[in-house]
Amino acid sequence: MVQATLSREAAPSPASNVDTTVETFRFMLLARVLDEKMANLYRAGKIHGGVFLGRGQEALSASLGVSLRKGDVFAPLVRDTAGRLAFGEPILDCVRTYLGSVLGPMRGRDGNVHRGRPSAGILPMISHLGAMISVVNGALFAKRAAGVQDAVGATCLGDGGMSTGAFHEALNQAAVERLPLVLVVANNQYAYSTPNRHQFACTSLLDRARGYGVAGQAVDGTDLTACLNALRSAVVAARAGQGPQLVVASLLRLCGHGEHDDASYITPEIKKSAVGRDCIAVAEAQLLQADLATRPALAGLRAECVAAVEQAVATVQREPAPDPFAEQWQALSAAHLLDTTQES
Amino acid sequence: MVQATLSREAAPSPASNVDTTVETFRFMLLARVLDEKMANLYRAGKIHGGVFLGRGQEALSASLGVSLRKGDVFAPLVRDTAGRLAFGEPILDCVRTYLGSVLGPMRGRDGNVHRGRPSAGILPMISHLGAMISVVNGALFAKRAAGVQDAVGATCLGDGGMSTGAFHEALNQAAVERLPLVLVVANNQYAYSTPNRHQFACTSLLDRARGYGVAGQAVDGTDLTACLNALRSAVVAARAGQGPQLVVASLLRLCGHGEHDDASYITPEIKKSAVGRDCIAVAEAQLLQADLATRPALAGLRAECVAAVEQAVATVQREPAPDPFAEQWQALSAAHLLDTTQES
Amino acid sequence: MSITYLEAIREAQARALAEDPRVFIYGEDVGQFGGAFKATKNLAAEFPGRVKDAPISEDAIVGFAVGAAIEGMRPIVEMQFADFSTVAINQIVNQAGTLFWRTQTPCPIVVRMPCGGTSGSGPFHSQNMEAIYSHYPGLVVVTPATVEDAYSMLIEAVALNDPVIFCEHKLLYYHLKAEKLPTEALPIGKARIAREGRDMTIVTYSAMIHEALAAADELEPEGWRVEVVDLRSVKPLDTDTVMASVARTGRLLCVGESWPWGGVTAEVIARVTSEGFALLDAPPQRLNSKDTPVPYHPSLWAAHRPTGHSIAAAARRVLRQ
Amino acid sequence: MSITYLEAIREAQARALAEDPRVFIYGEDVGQFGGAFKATKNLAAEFPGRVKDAPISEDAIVGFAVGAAIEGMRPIVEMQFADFSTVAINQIVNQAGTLFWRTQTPCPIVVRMPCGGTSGSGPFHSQNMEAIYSHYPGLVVVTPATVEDAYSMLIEAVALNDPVIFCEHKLLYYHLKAEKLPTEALPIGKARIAREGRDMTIVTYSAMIHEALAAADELEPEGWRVEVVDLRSVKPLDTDTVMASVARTGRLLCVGESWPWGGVTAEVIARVTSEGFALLDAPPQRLNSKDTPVPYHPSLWAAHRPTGHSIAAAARRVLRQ
Ligand SMILES: Cc1ncc(C[n+]2csc(CCOP(=O)(O)OP(=O)(O)O)c2C)c(N)n1
Ligand SMILES: Cc1ncc(C[n+]2csc(CCOP(=O)(O)OP(=O)(O)O)c2C)c(N)n1
Ligand SMILES: [Mg+2]
Ligand SMILES: [Mg+2]
Repeated sequence: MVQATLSREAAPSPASNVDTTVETFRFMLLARVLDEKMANLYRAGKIHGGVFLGRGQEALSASLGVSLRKGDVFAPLVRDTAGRLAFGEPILDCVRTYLGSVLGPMRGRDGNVHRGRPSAGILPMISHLGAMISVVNGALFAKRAAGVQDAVGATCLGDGGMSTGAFHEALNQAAVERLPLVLVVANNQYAYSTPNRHQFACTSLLDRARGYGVAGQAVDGTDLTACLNALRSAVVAARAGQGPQLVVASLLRLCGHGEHDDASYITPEIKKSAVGRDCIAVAEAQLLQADLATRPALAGLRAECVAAVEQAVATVQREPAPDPFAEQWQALSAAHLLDTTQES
Repeated sequence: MVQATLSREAAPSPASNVDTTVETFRFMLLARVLDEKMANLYRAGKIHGGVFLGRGQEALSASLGVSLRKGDVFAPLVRDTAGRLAFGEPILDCVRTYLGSVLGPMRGRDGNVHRGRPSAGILPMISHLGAMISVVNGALFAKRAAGVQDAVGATCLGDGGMSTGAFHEALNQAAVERLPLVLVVANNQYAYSTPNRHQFACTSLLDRARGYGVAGQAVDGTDLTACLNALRSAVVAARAGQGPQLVVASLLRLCGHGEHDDASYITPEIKKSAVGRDCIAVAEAQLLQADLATRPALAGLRAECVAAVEQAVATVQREPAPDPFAEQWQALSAAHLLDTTQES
Repeated sequence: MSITYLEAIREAQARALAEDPRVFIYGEDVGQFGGAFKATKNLAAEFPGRVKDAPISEDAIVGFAVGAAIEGMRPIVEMQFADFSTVAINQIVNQAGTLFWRTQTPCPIVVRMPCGGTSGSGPFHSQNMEAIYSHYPGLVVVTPATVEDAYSMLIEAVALNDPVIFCEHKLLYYHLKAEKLPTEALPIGKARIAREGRDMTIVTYSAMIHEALAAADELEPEGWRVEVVDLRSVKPLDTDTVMASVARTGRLLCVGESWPWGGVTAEVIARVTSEGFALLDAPPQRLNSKDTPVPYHPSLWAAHRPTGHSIAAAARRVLRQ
Repeated sequence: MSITYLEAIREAQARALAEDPRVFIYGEDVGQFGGAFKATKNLAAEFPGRVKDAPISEDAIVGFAVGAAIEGMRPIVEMQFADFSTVAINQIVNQAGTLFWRTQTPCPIVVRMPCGGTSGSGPFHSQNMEAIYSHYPGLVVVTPATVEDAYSMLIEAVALNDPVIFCEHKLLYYHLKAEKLPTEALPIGKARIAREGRDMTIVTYSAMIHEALAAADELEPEGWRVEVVDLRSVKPLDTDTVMASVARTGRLLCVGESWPWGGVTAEVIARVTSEGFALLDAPPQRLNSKDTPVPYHPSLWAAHRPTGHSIAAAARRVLRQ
């Protein structure tokens, strides 16, 4: 029952900080292993299209995921494998989407990181950066209109995504409506190849919070304990009706933009700097230090993650690909309104 | 030679504050009179489409116009009659555009506030709010690339326009490129009927400056002296290479959104508050107080403005309307690339 | 009593709000002010909290509507002018238009777009964008030409589980009147014979219906009986009704107010010629606006778009072939 | 030596930069990195300060280019993918597309759009937007299908005084090769006979040219000689060349990779039937992609767009009528 151990449902409700830290680490590790497996499959030519990893961002992402709960809305971004798992997305959803299985939530129609299950509160991202924030706003408005007072909506963005008009319009909208939005910005120093200095000119992206009239926190994105504190307090504040919460984390993408990219533009200096630390290593040290884990236990955990991922991949590899002849080529729910011509 | 007195070319170069204040006031008054004339023509059914006034915003707008100089770029917005005149736009350009004269800069193709002369540094606005800022950025980049080091670019925006994605992308772009952009925000409390509280949630729109890493100033938009100081210093700073300058003025639109709108949504309280002061009255008091003008001189100035405007209107009313048969229906400069079908 | 096209739009929204608690309206100045054209007049007072003023953020407005729709609501978005939907187009085509196909989650939003030229409105307050939205998959695009359709199609649009682009024509707002609101209506997806004839078919939609009817009037004394087909919805496009009309008349002119390249008129002709080539006794023709931005001055504006006279002239050419 | 479609695009930009000091390149990751597809590889180093990385701000990127063009420069903008131009569309159609008409000031910008589907790219990295930009006035829209055209049309696009939407097809980037760069070329606005035939005409453009040529190959052993017309630019559209081909063959199939409603195929058929009805011996037909977002999985993707086989099948239907 490896799978069960790792799934959200089976995890103990976070009664204490201690439990949560370990639980969060588990999701970080699982995400790292899952990401690595996807990268391996990519290198083996088993994946069509790109593979995008959250390597180096797991502490931040998992901390968000564990801070949310059922009934919340989550619109993860490219590097949120950890947050997705922590929020309850099954490993299978990831693998099935990457491999295009017809049994996955996107049934082969969309791929890689563009997966979600709206009915479970996971909104599937479109590629256009910044575009999901206002969608989360609308979902939160609907929940409020339905009398649900304590649901939170969270979504993630990069340093580059902060330059989009969509981000600006949506954060301002959330502030005007005083919605319980948690916007997590992973400043990983680069947007694809573009360094921060070509992306913005403010001292810190956190400086933007005030211009929207929203609360803001900075956090060291390589530090699990710091991330957990920041994200939990942000989610609590949003849930308590304190309006949108902006969290800006500093960290480094420890991989290419996608697996096709060797990221040779990332300077050695920045790799060696504080943001370049691997959050998994940092978290392991924290767990050992605080006697929350032993080395053998950590090794066991990793083995457990590997087994879970391997099992999921083995399962999906036996699943059918979509059949174009069985496919419903239908972009509207109302079949009688489909526009048909002779050719089709 | 009333026309000459009022045109920018004939005005003395602003050698002293005193001269500039009087000169700026002259443009304010001229703009007020010109706007009023357009409103009268609208009420008389002489203007097709809307008429949009700068009533209450003349001090701010004129202060910007006089602070710029030839070689600068200016993309005025809806309420910038004063700034246009001060920058050197002939009265005739305004009247011809409103009346659709074929001799105007837009030749009847575009109307009212959508006028400009790119070759003279006046960029004609498109309606979509926020869209002109990045265009000014590009013009400034081109000037810099051509070795022109001291040209400034200015454009205006309202409290509502600040909510557009276009604004965000463009101000950030200007900051990253460290362009000599002066962005003047007229917070006139409403965007059409929408009050500030439905538009943004920050304490002051000036709070946004820091998030872009640009300099910012707040100014009382009803106070000519304050506006002149703020705008001149902003333009000087931009010209000196200090990067984009954001100026946020507080004032009130003393008219409808357009002349079709009675603005009944503007509350009496706000009309009676400090932002509700008429900048023309405030400026007159300042001029009298400082012995820069006498009441008869002010009356004379107004009469001069009226005469200039009446003369322009009389001229334009005799001018030909565009002839659809003579019209070149051609949206490309390359005639050989026009796409023609039988119908056309 | 008589009711205008604009009032019908207001009444449809009032009814939708009254009958379905999931409906709300979101857009710039739609609240207390009642909208730039007064299409939501008094609705904020009648339905407190359900008619919401938005910041000037078209992208976020549509995104918000999609999010609310995912959670089961039925938002009606008002664009202040269709032209401004260019800054919302990404959310419309890539978010709303793909949601059902990607996730099987329906996206019941209506985006109301005040479309079309009026004299003096110029390049940025006159556009017709139905072709843009029809080209993308996943959207229903409707173009009511009558007071009755404005009402019934808006009611139906709100009830549909798919995103609907509701192109309402500004020129019809105040002038077009009906005696009363309809109690029954053709469904979205069905075209209508606006005038019967036997000599040729003019296919058009939205405000151009009235120009086409004027052209038909103009041609009547010359002995021509012109049939006018009102498409009502341009996507889906009711090819059957068009084809049946062309089968009767053998001649086709398609008229649109938008630009000539592509668009509804090209689509109609492509369908009729590929699926009903043998029905045609003469080459099909089209008439659109000129291929420039929409001009401001009334004399240019009137020459830029098809009118009763220019349609009649084009029809004569079709009839003579 | 051989050169790819992508390299030709790079070489054209290198030449434009070298020959005209007014040219610069602006877009996300185009600088040191050389662009997501490496279309600007090494250019930043070769032309310091003239190949600029932009923030992720497509609206501001295009606005910036327009401003620079007003001041006499000749910007080349790279969209990272055509799909992302939805958030720049307002600046493209309403700013760049209206500038000349409104002010007589030319707007010489080129917007490079990596278009079209590749397997595994999904709904948001595969779109073809030529129909959207062609519908709006004021833009030239080109769709090179060959290495030679990619090179010569980009050179010409930069030299033109009007905004050009340069639709380059990602599927051709690496696979399509030529021996060398061309020294002379057809101008923009002229279509090309890609293959001569006498039995029917297939009109298409961009990557679909190669599918159409494959279809022609497939039909040859069956005794059919299919002519293939490469439109090269879809706006303006070279009706004369199309019509001349149809005059020879009497049969027409239009093929496009984009969605079925409207678009290039509808426009071509509308022109041919309204202006050359009598030339046709059979109903003209079209073949486009399916009316859904572009799917991710290779098996769905291959079924979504026309292919050599599906074009051949459609062509057989045309030939048999
Ligand atoms: C509007 C838009 N423009 C361009 C892209 C292409 N794109 C995808 S990811 C990316 C870089 C994103 O950088 P950042 O937001 O910092 O996130 P990171 O990849 O660093 O996590 C770009 C340019 C996009 N997805 N959306
Ligand atoms: C993108 C966009 N959306 C909507 C409009 C319609 N519109 C024109 S002016 C206006 C209000 C502008 O308010 P503000 O920016 O505060 O300027 P003000 O009119 O108060 O000077 C609106 C909504 C527009 N021009 N552009
Ligand atoms: Mg980043
Ligand atoms: Mg305002």
